[in-house]
Amino acid sequence: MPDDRTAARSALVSVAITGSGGSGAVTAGMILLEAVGQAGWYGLMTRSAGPQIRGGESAAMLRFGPEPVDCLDDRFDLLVGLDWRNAARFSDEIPLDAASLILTDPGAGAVPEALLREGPQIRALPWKAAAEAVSQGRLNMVALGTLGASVGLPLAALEAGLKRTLAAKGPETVDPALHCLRRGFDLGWAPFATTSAPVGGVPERWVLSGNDAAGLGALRGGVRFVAAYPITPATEILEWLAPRLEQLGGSLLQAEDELASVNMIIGASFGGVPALTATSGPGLSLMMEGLGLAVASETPIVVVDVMRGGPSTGIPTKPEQGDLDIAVYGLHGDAPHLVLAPLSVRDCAFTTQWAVGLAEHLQTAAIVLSDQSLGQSRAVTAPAPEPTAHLTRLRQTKPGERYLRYALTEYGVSPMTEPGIAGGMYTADGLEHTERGTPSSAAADHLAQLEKRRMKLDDFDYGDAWAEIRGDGDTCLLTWGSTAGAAFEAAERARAAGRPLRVIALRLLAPLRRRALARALEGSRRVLVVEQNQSGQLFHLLNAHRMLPPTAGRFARPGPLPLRPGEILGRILGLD
Amino acid sequence: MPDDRTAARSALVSVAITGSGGSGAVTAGMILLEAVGQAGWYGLMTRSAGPQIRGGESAAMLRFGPEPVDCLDDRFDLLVGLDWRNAARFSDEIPLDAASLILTDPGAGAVPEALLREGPQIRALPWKAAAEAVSQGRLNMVALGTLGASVGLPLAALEAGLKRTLAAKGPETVDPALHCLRRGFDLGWAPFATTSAPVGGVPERWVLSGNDAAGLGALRGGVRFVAAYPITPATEILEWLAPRLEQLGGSLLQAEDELASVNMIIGASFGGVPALTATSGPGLSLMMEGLGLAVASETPIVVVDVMRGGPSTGIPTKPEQGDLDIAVYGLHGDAPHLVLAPLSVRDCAFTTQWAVGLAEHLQTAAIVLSDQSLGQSRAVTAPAPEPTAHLTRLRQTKPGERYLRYALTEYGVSPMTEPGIAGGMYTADGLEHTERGTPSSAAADHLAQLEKRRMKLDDFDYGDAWAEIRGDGDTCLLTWGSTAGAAFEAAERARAAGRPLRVIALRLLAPLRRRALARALEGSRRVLVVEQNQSGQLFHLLNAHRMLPPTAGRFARPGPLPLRPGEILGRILGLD
Amino acid sequence: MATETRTHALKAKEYKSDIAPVWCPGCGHFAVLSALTKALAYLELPKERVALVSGIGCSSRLPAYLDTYGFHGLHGRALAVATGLKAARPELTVVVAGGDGDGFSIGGNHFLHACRRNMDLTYIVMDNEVYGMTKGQASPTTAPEWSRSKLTPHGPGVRRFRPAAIALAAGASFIARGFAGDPSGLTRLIVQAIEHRGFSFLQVLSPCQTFRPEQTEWKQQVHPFDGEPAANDLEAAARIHADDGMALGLIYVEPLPVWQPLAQPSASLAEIEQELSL
Amino acid sequence: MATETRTHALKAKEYKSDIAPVWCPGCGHFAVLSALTKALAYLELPKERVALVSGIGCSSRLPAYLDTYGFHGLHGRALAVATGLKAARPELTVVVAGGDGDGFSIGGNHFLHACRRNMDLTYIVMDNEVYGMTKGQASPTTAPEWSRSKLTPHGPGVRRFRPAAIALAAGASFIARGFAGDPSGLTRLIVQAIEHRGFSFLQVLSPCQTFRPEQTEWKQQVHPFDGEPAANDLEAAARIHADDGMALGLIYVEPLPVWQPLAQPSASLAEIEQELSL
Ligand SMILES: Cc1ncc(C[n+]2csc(CCOP(=O)(O)OP(=O)(O)O)c2C)c(N)n1
Ligand SMILES: Cc1ncc(C[n+]2csc(CCOP(=O)(O)OP(=O)(O)O)c2C)c(N)n1
Ligand code: SF4
Ligand code: SF4
Ligand SMILES: [Mg+2]
Ligand SMILES: [Mg+2]
Repeated sequence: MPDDRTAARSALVSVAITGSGGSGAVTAGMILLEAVGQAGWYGLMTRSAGPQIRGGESAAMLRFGPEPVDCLDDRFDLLVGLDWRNAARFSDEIPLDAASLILTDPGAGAVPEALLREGPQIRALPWKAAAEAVSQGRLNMVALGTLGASVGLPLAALEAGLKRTLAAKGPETVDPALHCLRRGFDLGWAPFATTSAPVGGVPERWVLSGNDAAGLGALRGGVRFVAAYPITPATEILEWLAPRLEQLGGSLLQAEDELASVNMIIGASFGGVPALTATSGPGLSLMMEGLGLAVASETPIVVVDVMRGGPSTGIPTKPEQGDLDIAVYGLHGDAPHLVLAPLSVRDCAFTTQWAVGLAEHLQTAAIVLSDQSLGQSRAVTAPAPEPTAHLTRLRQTKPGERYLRYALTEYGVSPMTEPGIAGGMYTADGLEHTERGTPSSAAADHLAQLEKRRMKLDDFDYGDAWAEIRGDGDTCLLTWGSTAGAAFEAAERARAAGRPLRVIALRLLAPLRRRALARALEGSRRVLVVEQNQSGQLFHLLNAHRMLPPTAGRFARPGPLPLRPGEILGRILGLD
Repeated sequence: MPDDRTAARSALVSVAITGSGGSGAVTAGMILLEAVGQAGWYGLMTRSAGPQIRGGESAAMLRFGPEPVDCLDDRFDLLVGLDWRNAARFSDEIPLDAASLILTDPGAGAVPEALLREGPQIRALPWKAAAEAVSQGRLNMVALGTLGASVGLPLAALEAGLKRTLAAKGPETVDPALHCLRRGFDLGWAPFATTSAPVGGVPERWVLSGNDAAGLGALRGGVRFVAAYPITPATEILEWLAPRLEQLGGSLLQAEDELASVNMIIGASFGGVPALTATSGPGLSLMMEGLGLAVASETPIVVVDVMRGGPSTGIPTKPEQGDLDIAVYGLHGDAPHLVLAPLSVRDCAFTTQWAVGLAEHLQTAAIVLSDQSLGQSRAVTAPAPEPTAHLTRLRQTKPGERYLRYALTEYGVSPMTEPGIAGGMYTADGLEHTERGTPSSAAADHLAQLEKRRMKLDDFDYGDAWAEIRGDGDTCLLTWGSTAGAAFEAAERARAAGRPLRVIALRLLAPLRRRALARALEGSRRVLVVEQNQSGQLFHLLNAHRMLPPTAGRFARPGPLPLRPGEILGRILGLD
Repeated sequence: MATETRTHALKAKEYKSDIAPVWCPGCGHFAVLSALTKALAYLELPKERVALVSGIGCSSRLPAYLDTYGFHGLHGRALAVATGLKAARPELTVVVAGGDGDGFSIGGNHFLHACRRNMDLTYIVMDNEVYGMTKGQASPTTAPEWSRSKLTPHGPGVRRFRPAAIALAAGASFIARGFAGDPSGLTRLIVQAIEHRGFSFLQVLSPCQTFRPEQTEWKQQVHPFDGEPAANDLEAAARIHADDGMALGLIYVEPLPVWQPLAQPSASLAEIEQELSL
Repeated sequence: MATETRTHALKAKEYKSDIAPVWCPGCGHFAVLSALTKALAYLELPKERVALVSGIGCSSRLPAYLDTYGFHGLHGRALAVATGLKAARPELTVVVAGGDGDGFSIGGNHFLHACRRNMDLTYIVMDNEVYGMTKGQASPTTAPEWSRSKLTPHGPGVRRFRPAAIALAAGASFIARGFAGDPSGLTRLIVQAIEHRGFSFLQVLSPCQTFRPEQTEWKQQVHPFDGEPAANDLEAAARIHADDGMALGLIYVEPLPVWQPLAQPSASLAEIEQELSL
């Protein structure tokens, strides 16, 4: 994935739509995102809601334009208020300034003070009247039309987006919505239409959430069995996978709890079928014993942890990168395994697929650390790439006279049979064992098997995908997972301001690549570790392995608010 | 606990007794240990057994004499073989050399080759005949008599030890055993009787295992409720506590699993009663979610983890210090809590009591990392000391108008009410919350509560007990938990050989005491981190916090064999 | 200063806190909250001697809405927290509340063992046959053919969990079913459940407006149980076997041995330490 | 080269591995191992198509003693491992084995849900009313007054877990009880359990010589069940109610819907990717 982006992000527009329960703010955002894709642009949409399950206020926040978008901006150009009940709660999430514009219908009442602090402009629009003029008309669709026009989207793209999004609801819904959309469009003008249509026709665009992408990565990696227990914000991975696994001849089983789900995928994988589960912090905690069993019995499994605010039940609907510690260190005993983190919505596909391949090939457990801000955001992107190496399980289909399941091989990986293969019978065990798998408490067996399990991971050649590295210069941002988007953009801005900057975004967090990282850091005088948690988990992890220069600093800030490029830029500028 | 030991350990004797199932090797060892206490000496006994639940071979390994004993020696002076079936499996655990002596009855058959490698002497004794001469006589008691005489124990001490140990079995057992003991004693002579009786009468001695001591620490700390699920090697803590809790008006509840036990103690503690559970690695894994709840809801609890070989089911009956990582880092989200480790069998009392006090006072979860080598070893010691500060829960018994359970106080600890106190009603929550406890996803509440939970632990004054520090010099051993005994002794030997050496044995592993450790390390040029695991968990933990000089090295070696002083000494000598 | 809450009998609404529920309009859980406050008022229980313990789910949000002590713990573990609390503080009135997912799926093992242990707890499960909080997946009580969750697009395909039958087999000594749409009947059952000495299990049909809107029909489908509550387990089994899942009332109650810790203060710590001494 | 194990029908002992059991002399689990090999031989199952899944405990050591595939997993999670294996590889014969602690205490939730799900698994619980491996604590099936564990010096004080009653309430479609002291009866029950399509639950009274030596008396106490196996759950409930816990034989068997994954290959990965495209 070469870095072919320009440094100029000025062609991107940021808009937010808010409204109380039932006002259709999120639907309008979804349609807008589809329209962005129809226009051949790129885009990102995140959403936010109050604590209510239904009927609470909600907000859709989008950023889009002719270049790939991997994070929200520091500020918003446009805020569309469908109504203002409780909208004040979004004031932290939707920063406005004097250059921002609020669009609203005067009938929606007064804009909350909290949103007006930095003096944005307000423009009143007769949406209510326009909606009422259409039978079954809805204000959100009128507002969407105006918004679309304001950002320079062609009406055709908006119409196509609307039809795709609302298709399932039938013409009773679609037709009046289209009417409203057009009326709203006619109310619009184009203050933010700096973006231009792609030259040479519309390129292929995907619209998907990070959770969808993780599901795709699982399928591409060969996963054909999933067992899981619902949990926010991971459930959509399962929802996306359930019907599709079936279409591919696999299956998804809703388990009674996470203890069951992790052990179920261990069973399926023992049966020869690549298997995965998805969860979030509380569920991951419950899976730690199972993960240890997968490591000790050398049964490949993948757990996708879509992180949310922690600790404990924490803040289920908000992002935080707080589970790195548990993912890396949370198994009892010495239990080497894999930890990976996707770097963008689209990268959820690549990273999950790679995780499946690595787990299968290295016969171990892999944890993929996605988070709410990737999983539940939707993006318009180019199609997701795949890892170059096709990694699969080393199978033994013709075992010899005396098959040794845990044979001490040169690279530590022992060819694996599976039920059905005659002569390959063995008992997988979480007790320490001999090469054959027989329980043993002998020091020699323990040392040999511990070393085998360490070596097969440490000595493997992971290639280039361990990190995304962009830019150069003697200042370096080191980051991981979802924070990469904001870090990359902060670096672009720094560069644009004449300050060269390097970004290393780690995709592989365990085992860490000592030599590759040292190479990537060569020549950097200042290192700043950027992440979204309280304690600086990556910072400590890298220090633990003495992989950071002693002067490296950290910028660790917990959720629930996203890390924004400007915030990171500020830290960089403050480095001297 | 000042260091008043002499450097001369030569007055200590090491003996082992082996035999197949039913031969009574362990019983003989237990009696010997009691006799050691009766004589006013100190002693340590560990045991080892084959995989069988019953009927397998077993070994008792002892070291004793006029000075405190906190680890086994590198070699054994005496090996008593009651019979030799499968005794070869103990050859790693019972190193013999040319100065060692094997005592056995010729009728027991040939001594296994594996035990003879280093050329120990063998002395044949007519135990069988002597036992057969006594009606209901048993060979192990005859052998014990000979052994006792050989090490210079007074017959009276042996007799008293025998009576105490076998009392419950009644005179049918005790009388013939005494006969045998005396006959064996008469067969003895005193090649190892270099030890001398204490001057000025027999001082007070306790005989207890580390698991007993942990139980005592719990009671001393005020624990009056325990819920737990049996697991090797932690079960004896529960067995010791069950009747005694009841005697003190508390209770122990055998839970259906570890998920239940950790949540049960949270409930009891919420009710105002200090509460604890004990487990080992697999159970600890299952408790991680509950530990996070205790942290987030600020409910004091203590979990004693008696570590065993890992990962997964691992080696249940053998020691390893493999759970430091999970104990420190195994909670999802940012969840600061306490981790402590006892430094000897006797110290299990002190450290557990301190853990209870700290957890109560700081309203958080504490994990105590004992291990099989402490928990299941028995020691003859001086009475166990108590922490100097009496730490208790900050209670609010007269709440004011509007009680704020999670009030942001100066030190981060908020006074706590409990059911029954009028006006103090609140709902404890694992969701992020306001000061009052109401769920909140607002950034300000999250930051404030995260910071409160961090600060109350980081800024507390833990006093001197965070580590045991002995010796001086520019070379320093840094260690933790059960390995401390061997490290201290290695240092004594180095000093005796003219090489000054400092040992810092950490009792408090989270939060680490940065300043105190820096002070303790001042002037040390060479630092070696010593621990019994594969990956060097303490080494990495200290590096994570940049608390080690860049040249610090590590000596990490996994179980199941204990780390021995000579092994550590070898590393020290190899340091230049 | 509020050190004494009870100079007069409290009204039901005085047991409510001032926190607004996050529940959807029309959610059955509102009725459970309200019936519970009425029951507490009827029983004249001092607020500070009541503790409400829950897990995670829409239903499990209940404790914060009461002005009593509360513990909003982990998904599935409410009974364990409550067991520890009751063992440590037997004089408290401990009520446990949660959902069908919380209690019968992830919490199933604690349900079994709490029934067996028969401690003096009251357990209210607000059964809406769905996971409300996570937006509409099948729970153990969901019909096998209910196919509106994307996770189980053909329906869960598994026979429904039968809470009363399991509770009986496991050893609960009080089993009842209430309905959110029958507030006074529900209040009465909660009173009885709290008054019962032993583990009282009360399943409450509590419709989920959002993910199971068809449950508004429950109003038409519920009916009282025929006859008297069973007083032994054989009768209870027969009643439960004949049950269509929509019958309301007390199903079974029997005085059975209640587990409680045997605190017998008989020694001092010093005496215990003495045992260690030679 | 051993790529084909089956040119002739195998003898029972050919299903045994060469690993010596760690069990105590006289342990009931030996008889279960032996009956299982006989059943496999009788059914002429190719070794490589059989998988034995277990948890942790003396009983759970069983898989390694068979020359089939095996998984010795975590304490209490055997049914989950087996469920995943069977869902992924429906053509295998999957037998689950473990103890009363493993299955009814820590594993209780999976037991409930495995019964409900009614997958085609055979579950053998070697019940010795004690935790053998951890040296003699009370299990859920231990009598309330058994006071020989130091953990529960007055006895657990809780009514016994009734495995058959729970299995029935939860939805198992095959329930039987065997005895280690009746090897041929046990072999027959294992054969029936494996042949049954659905979840077969077989409780085996399997004495623990070491921690429950009094169980040698079971030989005198067991007796066959009266009458024919129940064919519906009402009859089954009556049989189980009358049961003294010592009756041997098939208690209940009924063909009930079996959960199995609905694999309907109908699209390629490329087609699925196409859906993501605008
Ligand atoms: C360990 C864990 N797993 C999963 C979840 C996610 N989760 C929260 S509530 C819930 C189900 C709630 O359903 P129910 O108990 O029926 O309550 P309802 O919302 O229907 O009232 C789930 C699966 C969690 N919080 N913790
Ligand atoms: C999570 C966990 N908790 C506890 C244990 C300790 N443990 C091992 S076996 C066992 C009980 C075994 O009893 P049972 O299942 O009845 O088998 P038996 O030994 O009696 O055949 C326990 C508690 C464990 N291995 N893992
Ligand atoms: S989702 Fe259902 S259960 Fe949850 S609050 Fe809304 S109506 Fe009630
Ligand atoms: S302890 Fe009991 S169950 Fe375990 S092997 Fe020995 S006799 Fe069998
Ligand atoms: Mg529900
Ligand atoms: Mg058992």
